[in-house]
Amino acid sequence: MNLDWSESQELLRKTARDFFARESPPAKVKQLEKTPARQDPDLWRKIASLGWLGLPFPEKYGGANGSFLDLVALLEEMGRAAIVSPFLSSVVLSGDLLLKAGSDAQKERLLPAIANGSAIVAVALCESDASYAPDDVQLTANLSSPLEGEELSKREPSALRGEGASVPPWRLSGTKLFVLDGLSADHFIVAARTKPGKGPAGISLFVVDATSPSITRAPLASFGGEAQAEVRFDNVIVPDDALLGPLHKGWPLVRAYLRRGALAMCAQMVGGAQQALDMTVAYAKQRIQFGRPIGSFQAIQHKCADMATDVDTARYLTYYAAWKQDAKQQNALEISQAKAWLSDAYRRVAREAQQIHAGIAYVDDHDLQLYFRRAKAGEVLFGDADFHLREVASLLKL
Amino acid sequence: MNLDWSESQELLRKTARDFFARESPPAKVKQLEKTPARQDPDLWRKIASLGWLGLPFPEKYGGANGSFLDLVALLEEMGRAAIVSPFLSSVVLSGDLLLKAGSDAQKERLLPAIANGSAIVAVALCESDASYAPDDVQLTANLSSPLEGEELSKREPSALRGEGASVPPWRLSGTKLFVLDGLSADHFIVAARTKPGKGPAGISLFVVDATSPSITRAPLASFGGEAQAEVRFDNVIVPDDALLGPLHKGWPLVRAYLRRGALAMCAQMVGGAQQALDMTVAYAKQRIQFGRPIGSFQAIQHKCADMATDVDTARYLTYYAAWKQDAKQQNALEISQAKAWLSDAYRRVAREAQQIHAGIAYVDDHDLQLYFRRAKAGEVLFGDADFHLREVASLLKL
Amino acid sequence: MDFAYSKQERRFQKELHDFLTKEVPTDIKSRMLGQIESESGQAFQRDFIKKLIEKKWMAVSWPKEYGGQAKPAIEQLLYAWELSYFHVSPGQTGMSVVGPTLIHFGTEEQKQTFLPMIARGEVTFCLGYTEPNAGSDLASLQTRADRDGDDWVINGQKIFTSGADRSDYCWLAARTDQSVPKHKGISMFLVDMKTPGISVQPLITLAGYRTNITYWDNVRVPASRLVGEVNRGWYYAAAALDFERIALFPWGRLEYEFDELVRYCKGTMRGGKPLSKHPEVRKRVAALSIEMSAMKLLAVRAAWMIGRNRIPNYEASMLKMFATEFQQRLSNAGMQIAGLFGLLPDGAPHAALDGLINYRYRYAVMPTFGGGSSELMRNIIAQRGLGLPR
Amino acid sequence: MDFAYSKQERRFQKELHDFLTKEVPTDIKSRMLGQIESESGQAFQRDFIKKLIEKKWMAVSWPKEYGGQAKPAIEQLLYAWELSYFHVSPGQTGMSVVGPTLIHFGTEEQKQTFLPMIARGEVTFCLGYTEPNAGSDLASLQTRADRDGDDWVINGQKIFTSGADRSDYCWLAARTDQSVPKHKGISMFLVDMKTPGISVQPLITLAGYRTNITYWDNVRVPASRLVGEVNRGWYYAAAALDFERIALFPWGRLEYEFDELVRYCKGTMRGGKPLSKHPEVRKRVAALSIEMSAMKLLAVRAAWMIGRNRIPNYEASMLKMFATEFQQRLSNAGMQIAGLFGLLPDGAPHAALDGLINYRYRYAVMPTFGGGSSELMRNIIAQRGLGLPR
Repeated sequence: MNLDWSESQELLRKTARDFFARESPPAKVKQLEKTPARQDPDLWRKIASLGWLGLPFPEKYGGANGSFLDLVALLEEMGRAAIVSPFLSSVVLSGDLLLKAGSDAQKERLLPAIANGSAIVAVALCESDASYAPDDVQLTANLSSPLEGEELSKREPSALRGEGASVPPWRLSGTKLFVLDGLSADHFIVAARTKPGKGPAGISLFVVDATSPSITRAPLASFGGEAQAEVRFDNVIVPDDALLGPLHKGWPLVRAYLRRGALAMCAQMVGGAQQALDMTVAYAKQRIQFGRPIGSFQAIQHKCADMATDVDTARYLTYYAAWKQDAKQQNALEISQAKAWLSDAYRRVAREAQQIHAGIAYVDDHDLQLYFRRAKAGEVLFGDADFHLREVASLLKL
Repeated sequence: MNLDWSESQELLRKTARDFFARESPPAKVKQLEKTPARQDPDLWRKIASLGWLGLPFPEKYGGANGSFLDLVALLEEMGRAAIVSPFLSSVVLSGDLLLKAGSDAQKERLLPAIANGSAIVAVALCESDASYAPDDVQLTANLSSPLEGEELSKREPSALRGEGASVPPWRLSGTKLFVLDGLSADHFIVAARTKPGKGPAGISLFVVDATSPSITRAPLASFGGEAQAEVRFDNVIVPDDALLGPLHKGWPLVRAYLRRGALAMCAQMVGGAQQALDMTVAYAKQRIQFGRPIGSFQAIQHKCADMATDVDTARYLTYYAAWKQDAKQQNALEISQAKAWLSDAYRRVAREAQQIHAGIAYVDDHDLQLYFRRAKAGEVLFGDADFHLREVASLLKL
Repeated sequence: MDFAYSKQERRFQKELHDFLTKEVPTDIKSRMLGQIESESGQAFQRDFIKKLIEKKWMAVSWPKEYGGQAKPAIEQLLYAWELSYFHVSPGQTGMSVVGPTLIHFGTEEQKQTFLPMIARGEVTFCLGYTEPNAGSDLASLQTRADRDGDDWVINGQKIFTSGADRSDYCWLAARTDQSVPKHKGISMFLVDMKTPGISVQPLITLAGYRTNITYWDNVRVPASRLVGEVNRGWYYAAAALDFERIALFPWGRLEYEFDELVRYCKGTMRGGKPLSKHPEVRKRVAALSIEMSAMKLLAVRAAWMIGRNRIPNYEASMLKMFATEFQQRLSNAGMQIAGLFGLLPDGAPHAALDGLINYRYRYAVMPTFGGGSSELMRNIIAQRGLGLPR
Repeated sequence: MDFAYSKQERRFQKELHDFLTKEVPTDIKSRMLGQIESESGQAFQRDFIKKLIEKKWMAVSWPKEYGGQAKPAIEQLLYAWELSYFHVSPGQTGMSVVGPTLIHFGTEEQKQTFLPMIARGEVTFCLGYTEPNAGSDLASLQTRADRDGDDWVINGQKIFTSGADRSDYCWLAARTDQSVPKHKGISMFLVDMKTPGISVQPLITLAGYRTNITYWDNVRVPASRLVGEVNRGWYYAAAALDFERIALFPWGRLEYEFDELVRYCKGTMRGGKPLSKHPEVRKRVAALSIEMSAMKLLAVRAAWMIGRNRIPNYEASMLKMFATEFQQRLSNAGMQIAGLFGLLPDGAPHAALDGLINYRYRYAVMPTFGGGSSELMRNIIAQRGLGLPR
């Protein structure tokens, strides 16, 4: 048992905190939020130069072979600084999907590029329901029209027929919503229906060049600050080797993606909640009303105590789930517990932070609003409390 | 618009408060709770002599023709004094079922007896699920075995065949749980299945003599203080004229009973919550810790403010639903709103009252415990918050 | 006990409702987001005031001798409720704060100068109360007014002076006596916003609308514009605040938000069925409906007390606290029901209820501290209402 | 960061678990309701202590020279957790309060007299802290001890002296100096409960078990039974309380209650399907499972800090507050799930989980004020933990 960070993790935390304070102060974050793509190439290059974009990748792909807890350390500081970047999408999630399911060629092509910052990869999952349920995946991936006399049943893609065989490319049609970092992405990992229907069967993943002229992208200006986009695929032709992972059986990968995304969000949210608490405590100590610091009023003290309890419980639920990940233990339950808790806890913390700051933080450019808005977005992204409570109930075998 | 009680209602409230303070002080209530039947014949006689047992009945049945708000005034004082009596069962609910659905003979036989206190009538509804759902009614009422050669289909009861025809009696078999005032009752109104199955169809009500030797009763010592009983009907023979209301179509009467019970509970709960608040405020003013009355601490003040808000909102939700009842307006929505709110609000008030009283009220014979326990029982009786929230959603046509 | 509205009240309510349904276009209703602070919203409000004046509905609460309708408190509540349901609240500060205070405490000259203008909607006011170091502790305000000949000279800084950029006058609290305990040395002024020395700096809020910081640099105000008596300003402000909390807070907006949320739940498919058929959504909306009813009843109680000349003290605070906290729960529930679509503000494609849900979530942050924080309201309920010791 | 238990910790946990599963009969488990205070429960506990002594598991936390096992903090936590899961908590006051305090602060004679007896389970203690007018404000206690020759003479009244009727000694806080600020004049005594002048009056609690009022009328205690130094009692009590809050609070009981509730939900049909298939129940139980995990992690953190010789200050208070409030939410959820069946206490036919649910609901009232109220815990978190000013 050891609840301390390792020395190298402490160094990473400190480096990250100093770096973000210097390179991505709140004023800059707020400026960035006003741009459509919400991506700062300059900041991204600097992050890349620190080696963080390959943190979780094996060394052979230009990575640092870091643990999930290393990622947590970094994500927490990102959440604390409320930075806006495609780190989660590209490094934590797309990178992991490629590592898990990519062919050697896919990995060699994309992972080093992600790690050196030259490629941003984003996942396109949600559609009109935006519910993270398999039924929401309705974008179709069809094989190109059959050659004369050819039977469709023979037109299995090479993944099923062995390497080298060539088949006509896939055609993707549909609209994805809430594609995180969808405007800055160079590639998409797209969840598509390779068999029509509902439910988890028949869903496959494809790696798609985001610059295809048949792709249209538009920002969805989430008030949470994260870079959301609507992405239309209008009969986008992708080659057969774009298939990522098994044909028709991509949903388990999506589930893994959602879980990893939820846990990574938790780490960011812990950092953000801690920052909102720290700002509030500092304010309550210096703000004088009725001749006393407002932090001396019992009502304020008790609110702060509850906020601290939310932060501490959220922190350890997150660390525990992350530790299990590194220990290669089943942690779906712990992830859903942490995310369900944080979805509410961060919002509670941010809400009380606003109440204690009162008017001064109701001004649009007050730094606290970053956290108020991040808390609400974090609550919903990768499954809200209700979603994860249902998961918990199932995992408890209720 | 007038939110004051009328002069006569004010008189009723004051009379009731003085009467219960004198005749049913907390010490006496707690003694009564320790007896199996939880009914004090002496107190009952005194209440009868005040005319309150006929309060809602027409004058011709020995009643006072009171409004529902009159009842609310009285029930609120009963809740404030936390008295234990079959008033709710016998007067408010059974009396109303008889008025609504009883034959002239049934009304003439029972209502004056209820009003003068010589008969106590209790409703036997719940069974093994205790869920207030129609499926929970499984006690069977069968017509006695057919005569030789007689077809069952011809054996309709007189209610269907016109007056005067005679048929063999009904036989009731099954077990009822949570029969309020089941031990002190002289008669039961029993919900039974006259057609086997589930759902609301095929349920009929019967008025049954509680002293039948085929009826076995045992107390269910609810910690809430109310007089619950298990009542077994072992092939109890009841005459054809025991049928109350329409054959097979008794469920609407049960629904009306549940709604009226819920609203009457609300009135009692408002009185109890107010009393718990009053006790707590009084205690917080006189209890000194750290050299000050604890009521001067902001944490205590804010708890008390929340309690007062719970009480006031509960009070007006209840009065509004009751007023609509008297105004002959649909009030199913308002009743379910009030009961869902009170189920939580009274418990919150009682819980904070305990926390502010701390140790002293954790002693079993402290008066506050009456309210702590009543609050929990009241929460569940006649539908808990979840039950009534479902009702509200349906009534809002969601 | 009788919760029924009188025939006259019902008639007034119906008349209002019919008028508003006719006069307030649906597209304004559905796009009311921050409109009150927007240019187009302002233009609409100005036009709308003329129609209200035609209907003699501008100064419903005022005595007839000042151009009012002398409507009883319940009708005032109905008026405020209906107007706020339709998101029109013309001349709020003038009607609800300045007017009533002048009627009760103003000099004859002030009444004659200002009341007819207010009643005709010809003049707008901003409130100059809060300062950077005087929020909940308003009595510690430091903006000072020093007597100089026939004038008062005002120096200081105010914050959250909403509407300062487009108001004709400021209803300003300033310290006129430094030597007495803090709430005893405050006076209230009617300051023409064109007076030299006033500068206005915008502050954009979380909800997107504009408020201001105002700087007061040797602003000269004639002595005749000191309201009522010198050093009595604190009592005037307190009286106005009590009044404002009850009748004219825009609680009708919450009902509109609730109704729109219900419409959204019924009309939005999720997982193959309307949101309103999801058990979690049903439960949440049902619970909100109860709080909605409770809030209305608290509002009715306060108005009824005023109508009976009973002074609601803790009852007004309870209403304010409950309604504003309910508004947060309501808007939060809306966000939770809308999911990712709730993250999108007004103007973004796919925004839930055209961004209403998102706007309200951001807006609802403010009322629990603006106009008396929930913490202060709880202090008042405990001390004034329950008699707990300070 | 590493949440794994060491091999040794896991072995200890497994050994404990196997032992307890074998030694604690199911019917005690299922009928543990208030057993700790009942005759049969007491008899079981006495027998059980002998078995613990055989296993050398009685004084796991103490230094070896005092008959202990000197187990590290994490193993102490596992020990407390497992034992409380099985509802056996032998000699809690002696082991967790008296023993450690004597080890740190007692005189040599006190250590030699008491520690072996405690370690062998031969002596029981009650806590004499709270007085009718000294609850949260414990330092205002008025029971006095006056020096008279070689004795101290004690006069006063204590309340909530649980176990006073069957304990050998009272661990008594009394005022030995009236002239200094209140927490500076308190000393701690070991008082033989057979000493003349002590009378014990039962108080039955809401949960059904007995506690007591004790009256102290010229009770003579030899000076050698004043613990450590005179007037240092407040610091001893505070140190003991911090210790007690962490390791030996019976948090395992909550896990047992949660597990039993899950069993109830899975095994109880309602509306034609198990309760655990009702969406509302699933959501509620899932939420409880999260709080359960959070509580465990807070407990692990506190124990781990102690193991690293870091003193948990606000962390212990946070654990105590969170766990006791969770216990109320847990027992309340149990009652809500059980519905009418939850109203029935131990012994009533049809009682949910044989009355466990009802018992726990009544019991859970107490821990949020007993042993330091939630209000005090929040003060501590805010002031000691976050550095907010007093």
